[in-house]
Amino acid sequence: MDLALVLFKRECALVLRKPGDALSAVFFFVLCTTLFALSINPEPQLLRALGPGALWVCALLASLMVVGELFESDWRDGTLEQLLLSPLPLPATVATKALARWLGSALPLVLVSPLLGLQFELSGSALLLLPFTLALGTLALVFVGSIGAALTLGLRSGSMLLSLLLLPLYIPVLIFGALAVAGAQNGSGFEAELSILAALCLLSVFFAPFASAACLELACE
Amino acid sequence: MFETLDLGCCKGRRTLFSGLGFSLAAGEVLHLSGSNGCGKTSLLRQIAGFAPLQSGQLRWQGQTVDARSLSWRARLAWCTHQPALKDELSVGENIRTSLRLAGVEADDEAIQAALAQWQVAAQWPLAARLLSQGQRRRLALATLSLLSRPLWLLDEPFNALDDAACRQLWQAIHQHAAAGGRVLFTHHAAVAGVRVLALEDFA
Amino acid sequence: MNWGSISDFLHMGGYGLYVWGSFGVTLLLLALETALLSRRAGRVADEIRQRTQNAPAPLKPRHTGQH
Amino acid sequence: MKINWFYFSSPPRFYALAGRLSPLFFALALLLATLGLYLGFFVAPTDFQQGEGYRIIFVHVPVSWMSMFIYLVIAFWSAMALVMKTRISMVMAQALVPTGALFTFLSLWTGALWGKPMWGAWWVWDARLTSELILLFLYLALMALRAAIDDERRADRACALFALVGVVNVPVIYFSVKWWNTLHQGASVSLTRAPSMASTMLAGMLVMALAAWAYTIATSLKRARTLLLEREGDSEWARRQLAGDAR
Repeated sequence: MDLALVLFKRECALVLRKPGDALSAVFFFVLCTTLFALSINPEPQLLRALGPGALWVCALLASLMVVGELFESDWRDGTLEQLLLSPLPLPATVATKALARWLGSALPLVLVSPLLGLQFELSGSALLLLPFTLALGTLALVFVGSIGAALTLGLRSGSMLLSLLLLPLYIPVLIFGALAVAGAQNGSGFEAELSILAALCLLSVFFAPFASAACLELACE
Repeated sequence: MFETLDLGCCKGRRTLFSGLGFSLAAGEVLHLSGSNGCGKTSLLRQIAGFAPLQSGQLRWQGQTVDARSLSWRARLAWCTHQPALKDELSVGENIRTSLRLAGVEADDEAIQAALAQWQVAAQWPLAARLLSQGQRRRLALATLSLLSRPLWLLDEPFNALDDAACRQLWQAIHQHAAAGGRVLFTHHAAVAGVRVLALEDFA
Repeated sequence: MNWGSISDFLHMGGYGLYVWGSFGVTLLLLALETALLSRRAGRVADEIRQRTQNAPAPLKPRHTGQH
Repeated sequence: MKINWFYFSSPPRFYALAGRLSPLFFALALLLATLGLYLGFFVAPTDFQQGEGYRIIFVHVPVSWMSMFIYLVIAFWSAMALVMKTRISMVMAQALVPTGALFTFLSLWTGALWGKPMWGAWWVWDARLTSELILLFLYLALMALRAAIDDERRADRACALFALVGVVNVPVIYFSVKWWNTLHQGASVSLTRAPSMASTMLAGMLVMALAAWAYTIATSLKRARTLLLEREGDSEWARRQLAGDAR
């Protein structure tokens, strides 16, 4: 636990020293949603109908960016090998890194999302719900994504491959996230979707680190 | 006693070495020699448990060990040309974190003293990205002595080191051995006064 | 028997394009897979035979702790 | 009698066995397909609702079943490969992927050709169709992952791990798309309405499904043989085997 805290502090320090890297996903998210809104006919009805889906797709693509660099620098500078020799079990290492990365890159995205929701003229309840679904969803995406990041570590055309590997795995989160927001938007209820999203999030936070740890061991051979 | 029995390594269709075995008593230093691509690094990586053993086994004090277990890895200090430094952090932060992640609680004075031996103590507050290649190597090697792990695995440790640093490394290796540690290092050239294991003998 | 004539059979009650499109493409792709597979198998075997002739001494087989 | 489950996991024995079985299954596939097509086109009556267009199910349903089943088999062999570390399991998992991807593509293709006249659209976002499409992505991802990794051992294990992660996800994906779909479209149109099917239709479909099985077994065994040769072509057994084949 102590060791995890040390690692967590280091990861946070790295994010704070180079905020630009961590925030690039947020910039991407903001840019992408704005372009989306611009490309659609600015009719409120249409914007409201497309908003939840568009916001969620942009968040998903942004979290793909978040995940891409998760282990890359550690792998390049030899830190990963030292982490393998650390008494901290590898799944815990993965979980700590993913959590720190989520805090650094995805949480800002979650925080700005209500503002972007305004662009799509989302209703008040949908605006309130959006950051919650995104928080749960991006957490799941980052943890599931850590598997893909570990699998593609050090490979040619890694980022292309990463999206091919991860997009199928991301679909359930996307569907329930967007549905919950849309449900709040048109008043048809969102509790069921939100609980499923929470379940997906818990499952991936719990199980994904073990899978990623196995993939990381493989990448370090 | 640390022993390896019948280790082997195949890369694709080529057998790099097979039937390789040696033993290393406490206080012993072993030089793995061989030309480029003969499997020195592969052997070290197998012993460190990064790559799986393709055959044979490792034994520590007579007991077979699982090279992928945490308990085995807790005995190893590993040093390659990658110094595992984070550019964004200062030298002090880097060393402190890597020691703590390795499970070592060292106070700043002890770290400073070790760095002074390697003539990088003055760099303590600097960001790691400002260091030269040689200074990075020195930092990585200085960390080794602080780790207090019984088996050192060093992959080409003399590369990119100047004469003074080479002498310092020898001193560190002998100190570690004198304290009952074991050192296993690879080097392409011959080294005087150290037991040698030529990988070509097992090709 | 469902069909009065060959043209009846091909016409498939107006669904000819769809039915034959499905069956045709399936047949074509499966045949293609089989053909490609045979070619690859032949090529691999040839390569190995060639190597064997060039270097008659076989390398030591290594079964490395796996079945 | 004690059964040695690993008897055929030795590459030379497997190679020989696969060499004998593969042509057999090819012949069986041909036979069954002929019978199935005869049943499908000449014995099964015209559907009173869908006319002759329904005959697409004789190819669509078997390839769809097969596409999903093959993924499960790949996951099974992957788990075997990771747990037992048998080389044959990995080769089998690898050998099945292209055939599975092909069947998945065919399932989508024939599904579209069936959907156009029946639903008036090449594609609808039905749970099954969507899951099938995602399954195709999973197959493509598996192939791309293997192609991207040079080291064979790492490729094997990476693909095995990904296949297992994927197999956990497939039901989740199916369930989530179904949920999404029912919210958006109401009940979807059913492609296979078993209760209303004539027994000859069912028989034709089952025979065609068996043909797809036989074809898959034949192809995967043959591909596994080739892969085995590519991997271990320089070993003694492969040379002996090839010398024997040439004679």
